[in-house]
This record gives sequence, structure tokens and C-alpha cells, in this order.
Amino acid sequence: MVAVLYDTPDDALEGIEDGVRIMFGGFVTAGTPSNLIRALKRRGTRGINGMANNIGFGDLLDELCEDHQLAGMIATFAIRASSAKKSRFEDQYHRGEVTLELSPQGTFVERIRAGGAGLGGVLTRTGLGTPVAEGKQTIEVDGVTYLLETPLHADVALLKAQRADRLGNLEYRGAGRNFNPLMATAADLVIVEVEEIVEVGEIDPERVGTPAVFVDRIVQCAPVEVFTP
Amino acid sequence: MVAVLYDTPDDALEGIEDGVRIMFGGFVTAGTPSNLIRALKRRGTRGINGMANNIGFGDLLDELCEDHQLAGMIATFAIRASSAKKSRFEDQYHRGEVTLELSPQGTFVERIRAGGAGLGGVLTRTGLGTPVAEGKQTIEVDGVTYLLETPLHADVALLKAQRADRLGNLEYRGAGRNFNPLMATAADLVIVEVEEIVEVGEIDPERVGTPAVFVDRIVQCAPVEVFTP
Amino acid sequence: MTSHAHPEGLPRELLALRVAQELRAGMVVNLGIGLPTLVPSHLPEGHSVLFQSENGILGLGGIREDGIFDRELINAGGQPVFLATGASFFDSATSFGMIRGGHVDVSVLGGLQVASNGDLANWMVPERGGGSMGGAMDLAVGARRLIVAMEHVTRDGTSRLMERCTYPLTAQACTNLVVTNLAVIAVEPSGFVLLEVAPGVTVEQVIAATNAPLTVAPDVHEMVL
Amino acid sequence: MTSHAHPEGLPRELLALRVAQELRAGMVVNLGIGLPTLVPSHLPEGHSVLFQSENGILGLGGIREDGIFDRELINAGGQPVFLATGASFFDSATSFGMIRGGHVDVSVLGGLQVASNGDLANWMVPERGGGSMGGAMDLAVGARRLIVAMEHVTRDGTSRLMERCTYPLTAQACTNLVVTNLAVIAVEPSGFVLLEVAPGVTVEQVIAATNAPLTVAPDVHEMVL
Repeated sequence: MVAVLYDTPDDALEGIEDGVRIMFGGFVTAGTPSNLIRALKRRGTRGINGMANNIGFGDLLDELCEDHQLAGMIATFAIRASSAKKSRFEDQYHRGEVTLELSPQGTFVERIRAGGAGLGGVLTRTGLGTPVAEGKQTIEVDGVTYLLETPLHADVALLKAQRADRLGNLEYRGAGRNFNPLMATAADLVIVEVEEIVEVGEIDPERVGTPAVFVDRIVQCAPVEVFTP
Repeated sequence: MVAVLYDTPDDALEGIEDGVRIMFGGFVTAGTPSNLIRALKRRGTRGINGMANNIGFGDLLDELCEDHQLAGMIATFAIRASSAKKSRFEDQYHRGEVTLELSPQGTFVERIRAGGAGLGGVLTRTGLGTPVAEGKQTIEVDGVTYLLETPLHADVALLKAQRADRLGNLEYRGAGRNFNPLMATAADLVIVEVEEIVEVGEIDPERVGTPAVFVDRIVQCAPVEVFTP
Repeated sequence: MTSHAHPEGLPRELLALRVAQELRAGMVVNLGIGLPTLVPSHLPEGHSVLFQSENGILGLGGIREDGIFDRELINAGGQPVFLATGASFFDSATSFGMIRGGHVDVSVLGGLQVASNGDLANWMVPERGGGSMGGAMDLAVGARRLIVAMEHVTRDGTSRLMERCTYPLTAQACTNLVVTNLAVIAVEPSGFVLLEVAPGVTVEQVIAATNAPLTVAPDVHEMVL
Repeated sequence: MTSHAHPEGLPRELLALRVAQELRAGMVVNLGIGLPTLVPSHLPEGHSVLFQSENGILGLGGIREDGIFDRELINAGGQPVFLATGASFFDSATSFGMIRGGHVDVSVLGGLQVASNGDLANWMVPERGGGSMGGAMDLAVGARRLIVAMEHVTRDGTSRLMERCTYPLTAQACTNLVVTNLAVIAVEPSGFVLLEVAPGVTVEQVIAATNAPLTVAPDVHEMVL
């Protein structure tokens, strides 16, 4: 299906309701959908179950905690082991107001990929013998034990790419790829903010990072200024 | 490690011995390492256990049957269900001279990916209720049954890309990607034929299809002329 | 039964045209090797169907017949092709993630046998042995809607539509619609339902050529080609 | 034990230098957040170590300190970086396939605790709760050789090298070498083996600062920095 263009990030979120499961692309500042996150804050959607690599670490996701919009997060980086700096999310976590499921980063991205690729799970040695393995099934393959990690799906993915064409093909830049191309496959509704929208045919077929089939909505906006952590 | 440049495809195969497990990149004519396959024929290596999407279908792999170099194949396309045309491989298969393990194409590529990515297997619904599932373990995840398919590894991968730089970064063109980027991750020794070798820095970091870490040997040669099936 | 017992029905090109009528603007469609590759030429000029090719292309154009052969620009059958505007290339893992993950709207596959429970067999003739499923098993499992396009009967007149397949399966209960040279037949939980007959073919002839119970839809009619 | 019981040993920059000495031309190396990011500046000019950054870069250059910030060109710690010639970008699935699949020669991670069986704990302080493993678990499991770079003792003087970790693990039996401000210690099947001491630090001081049996290598010597 051809992607639908929206004028503003706020418009692009139409129909998103309380209790939604949202995947957020990005790794710290790279590939982070900063305008869509700010629009989600303005929208006031609550009870969000989020999935993101990081929260409170150069992303804007921690701002969603200001008005208690998050019910929980699946993340790889959420609460610093050291450093005195505390995020709102950490405070709410310690008060039992939000849930947190930590997933090792390679497992996290592979679970998303499995969710998008119709695979039943991920067999990995990562996490064995650690709290990550608690309560999970293990499978033996050729005499080696693997942890079975289950696929991740979302209702909505909020992503960021450098450019899109009007069909929905996405071109990424630099380390802006990270989780975005995988999350684009694993959500029912994929909304992408881009710095530029071009005509169909202007993105080199060799440079398409996410084929149009995965993209539902696009909106053009300059990234929100953020501070490096 | 920096890739080593070889002058000829024959030289690039140095050290390959009888009984080797080889992954062959390519899908019919696209991304097929035609010079390396011809060199392997000239080398006369025997007892080869091959893995390739297709054999006898616009590739040159069937030529390896002329001198009985193949012991067996794992493939997705090997013996036509219809059509009178028979390959040498089919004849040898019916005479019991070569083994054949058929793998569905999506399963085949995912098994290779698992082999290269340190994953213990693939959980897929593809093949359930078919001969592909025979003798294989099934796993239930959230009430759905999946077939457990095991990872594939090889001693050697023979691949084709459009360009390489002297570090070993590969750039693919068109449908020449197919299995090549995955096989590059799943073999101990990765040998790649390319149409052009350029200086380090000449391939745009955004256009690298296989990062240099995966590539051991490169050789520059014009593709062998083949006929479309 | 011999082939003389059954009508000829549609030639291959018209069968492909009838399949093409199932495709809608904006759909993502994968076409199997053989008869399905004839489908695109029967779409109207300027159609916006996006063809997925399992060898790593979204936005496949028509088959190239000008004699120019680019080895890196082929369809899943190895034929040289044009690209549509807005096409993209990707590797086979991404391609089958797209297919298996349910991102392809329609898959059109050839068939050897289709059962009334939707089972499809299309990759191996047991008498010949070996076989080749290519991407068919993943397409049959992963596509949102599976159309099987095939001749209604074999050369010796045996029906390819039956109660249970006798050939090894491609996938279980995967077929949604069967388009043959004789008829358009839906696969419903109740079994085969005859929706349309080819011009010059009668309902009785389709029933005679089908080796399984066939419910005739109340509004059964001749194909509009 | 209080911190006054243990010598200061190396400052952080020299610890990073000692780690840098473990890296060889052509190696593919991943550096964790924190102290490990100081390593590259101690490599000789024109070195050919290829740095992998888990956020999707092979060929990471030095940290950019000219005040220009490109949000899409950062290391795993979020710092702006330069690219080395011959660099490439890829997504996180490819990045962790590289890591988990054993294609990274050396991983350098910070540590909270290392046990004499090679267990590493570095992602959670139980008193604080929550935690963040990022890519550390995959790196610990997947890298061919794992170097842990950390202070030998905590601020209150407790050893970070012990018989069994008390903090939640990152991975079991994964550590090959520990480089601290006091010593270089190999993790062998037999347990910790002291290879080198920091300048001005004695073997006895390292033993006193280590809460596990420590075999002293026959050729134990002072670090050459």
C-alpha cells in the first residue's frame, strides 16, 4: 500500500489510543523519532507499553514520564548501574508505577526481527545463567543449550529515517539505521518521520533501507534539538 | 582482518581440500560466483558437500557433476517437478551418487543466517505437515507449533559481489545480493569474486552490503557468460 | 477419464488474465514461476500493484524481451526484467522475512494438486523424485491470500482438485482460491465452492472434472474476461 | 578493608593504554561504554584496528571533540565520532549477528565484579535495582576474547575480583583477561593468574586486593607502559 503523507507529527498519530503497544526506533540520538515522541507527549496518550533500546539516555522518551504516560517498557538500557543521574523513569520504576523488562540488546533486536519475519522465537546463548533466563524455556540443539526468547510485536512503530519517497521507501543515514528497519516489519501501523520527502524514483533502489511495503504513514520535520548525554 | 587479493580465481582457492563443505552464493545468474565455480571444476576438488539455492538452473554448479566432484547438496531448487530437462545432478541423484537435502528457500537462508549470527536454530511454520518436517523437532511457543530447523555452517563460501575495496568491504548490485551477504557470515573462509576492486574509502559507507570483517579473499574477474534458463 | 472427457476451457493467457483480475491497486503480490509470470501483462496500464520477487526485488517490472540480459536483474524464474519506479533491492533473508511475516498481500502459485481442505502440492512428482520447493512453501504459509493457478486436469485427464492430495504437500490448508482453465473455485471451510465457469464450459463439466464435492455458489456465472 | 589499604596504581588513561597494548593490527574490536572508550587514543598513528560499534558501525574513528554534533554519527555511548576510512553502516540485527556470531576478535567491557571462573557482572548494582545490560551480554557471550577493564577495588576498598560474583551475571565463564589499575590477570581454567603488576605496586599488594586465590605467573613483571 502507498504510504499516506501527514502535515504534522501530531496529525500522523491519529487514531492512537490509550493502552497502545509502541516500538520506538533509535539508539540514543541516532534514528530517534524525536518529533513523533514530542507529539505523543502532547497527545497525552496513556497506558503506553513501550519498546525501545534506551530510555532516559539522550532520547526523549523519559519526557513521557512527566505525565505518567508509560505503563511499562521493554528496553536494553534503562537504569544506570553507576552514575548518580536518575531519570524520571527510574523514579517511577522504584515507586512501582511502571514496569521494566530488560532484554539484552542482541536478543531485543532479534525478537523484533522474529516478530516481523513470522518466526516463532529466538534461540540464543545470551542471557543463560543470568536473571534474563529466569522463567524461560531452554532448548537443546546438537548438544548445546539455548535460551528461547519470544517474538515482539507492536500496534504502532514510531520511526525515523533520513528520506522517504511518496511510496514509503525509506533511506537511512549513518548510525540512524539501528532498530528502525527491524521495527518497521514488526508493527501493525508504521509511522515514520523523515527530514525530507522526495518523489517516487528519487531514492536509488540500491539505497532503500526499508522497502515501501512496511511503511504506512510519513511526515516530514526537522529533528528536535537534543543534548548528547 | 584485511582481505587478501588474489590474481586468479584458481589461486584464490588455494588450500581447499577434498571433502570440503562449500556455500555457493547466487540465485540463478544473479550474484553467482561463476569464475570461482569454474576454478573449482579445474581444481578437481572432490567429495564436496555444497549448499546453494539452486543447482542445474542457470548456475554453473551442475558442471561439477561432470567429474563427480559433488558428494551432496543442500538446496531449494534441484530437480524440476515438471519439464523434461534433466540435469547431470538429477541423473547422479537417481543413481544414488549424490545426496540431496531440500530446504524451503526462506528456511534455507534463515538457517545460514543463524549459523553466522550465533543463533541455535530457526523456528518456522514453513514445512509443517510436509516431508520437510520429517524427523525434526517441533517447539510450541504461545500455543503455536513451529518446526525447529538447525543452523548451517560451511568451511568455505564462494561468493560474488559487484565491487570490493582492498579492505574487503563488498558492494552488491541489483538482485546480486540474495544469499551472498548471509553466506559471508556463515563460513570459516570467505572467498569473493568481484567485477572491480577499488581503494579503501571508495565505497560509500552507506552502500557497503557486506562489511570487511566477513571477507577473507577477493579476486577480480569478469563474470563467465551464462545462458538464461 | 481421458482428456477427451473434459473441455479445453481457457488458454493460458486468458487464465493469467482472470488471475490478474484478482489484484487491486496498491497490493503487494508475489508471482510464482511458470504460469503466474504471465499475470502482469494483463494488468491495466499505470496499475499500482507492487510485485515482490523472492530473489530480492520489490517493484518488479515486466519481463524484458529486447534481448538485453543483465545477470543481476532477473525474476525468480531467471528471466531478465525491468524495474518499476520506486523499486528496491534486498537480500534473501529480508525477502523471506517479508514473505513469511505476512507482508505480501497475495501469492500466486502454480499447482499440481489442491485439496478441498486447502492443502497444496506443487513441488514434487513422486514418480520423478527429488523435487524443488524453492520459495513456494514459505509463500504458501506466509502470504495473506494464496491463489493457485493451474490446469484443472492433468494431461491424462485426472483431476488436480481432489479430497486429499496424494503428492507431498507444499503447505497445509493454505489455498484461498483456485483459478483453472475451467473454473474459479473458492476454498471455504466447507470445501470447494464453484464461483465461475470459463466461457463455453458448463457447471456439470466442472463437477465432472473435479474429484471432490463441489458446492455450486448461488450466483455462479461465466467469467467476465 | 578500606581504600587506604590498597595502592592507587594506574590512572585511568594508563589503564586504557595497557588495554590498547592487547590489540593487534587488523583485529576487529568492540569497546564498551565508559573506560573502554579511552582505548583508541592510545593506539599508534596509522593503526589498522577496526572498531565495531554495536549501534551499527564498523570502522569507528576517534571521538569528535570539535563541537560539531551529528546525531546520526555517534558511538554506543552517544558521543559524536569520526569515521575511519573503509567504514560501513548496518542495522542492529546485523551488528549483533556480527557480535554473537563470533566475528568480533576482542571485546573490552567495564566490570563491577569478575570471578575466578570467568563469570562477569557489570550491568546491575542490586542495591540500586533495575539495571542496563545494553549489548554487554551479547558481547560477553559472542566475542572471541573478552577483556574486562576496571578498578581493582571498589571505593570502599572491596575487591572486584572474587571467587564467585555476588551481583547478577552478565555471562558465565566469559572473561579471558582482567586489566585493572593494579594488575594484569589472566583467567585460566585453574583460576586467576597474575601476569603483570602496575609500576610501584607489589605482587603482595595485588594478592591483598584480590578476594580469590591468585596464582603468580613465573615470569610476573611490571607493566611496560
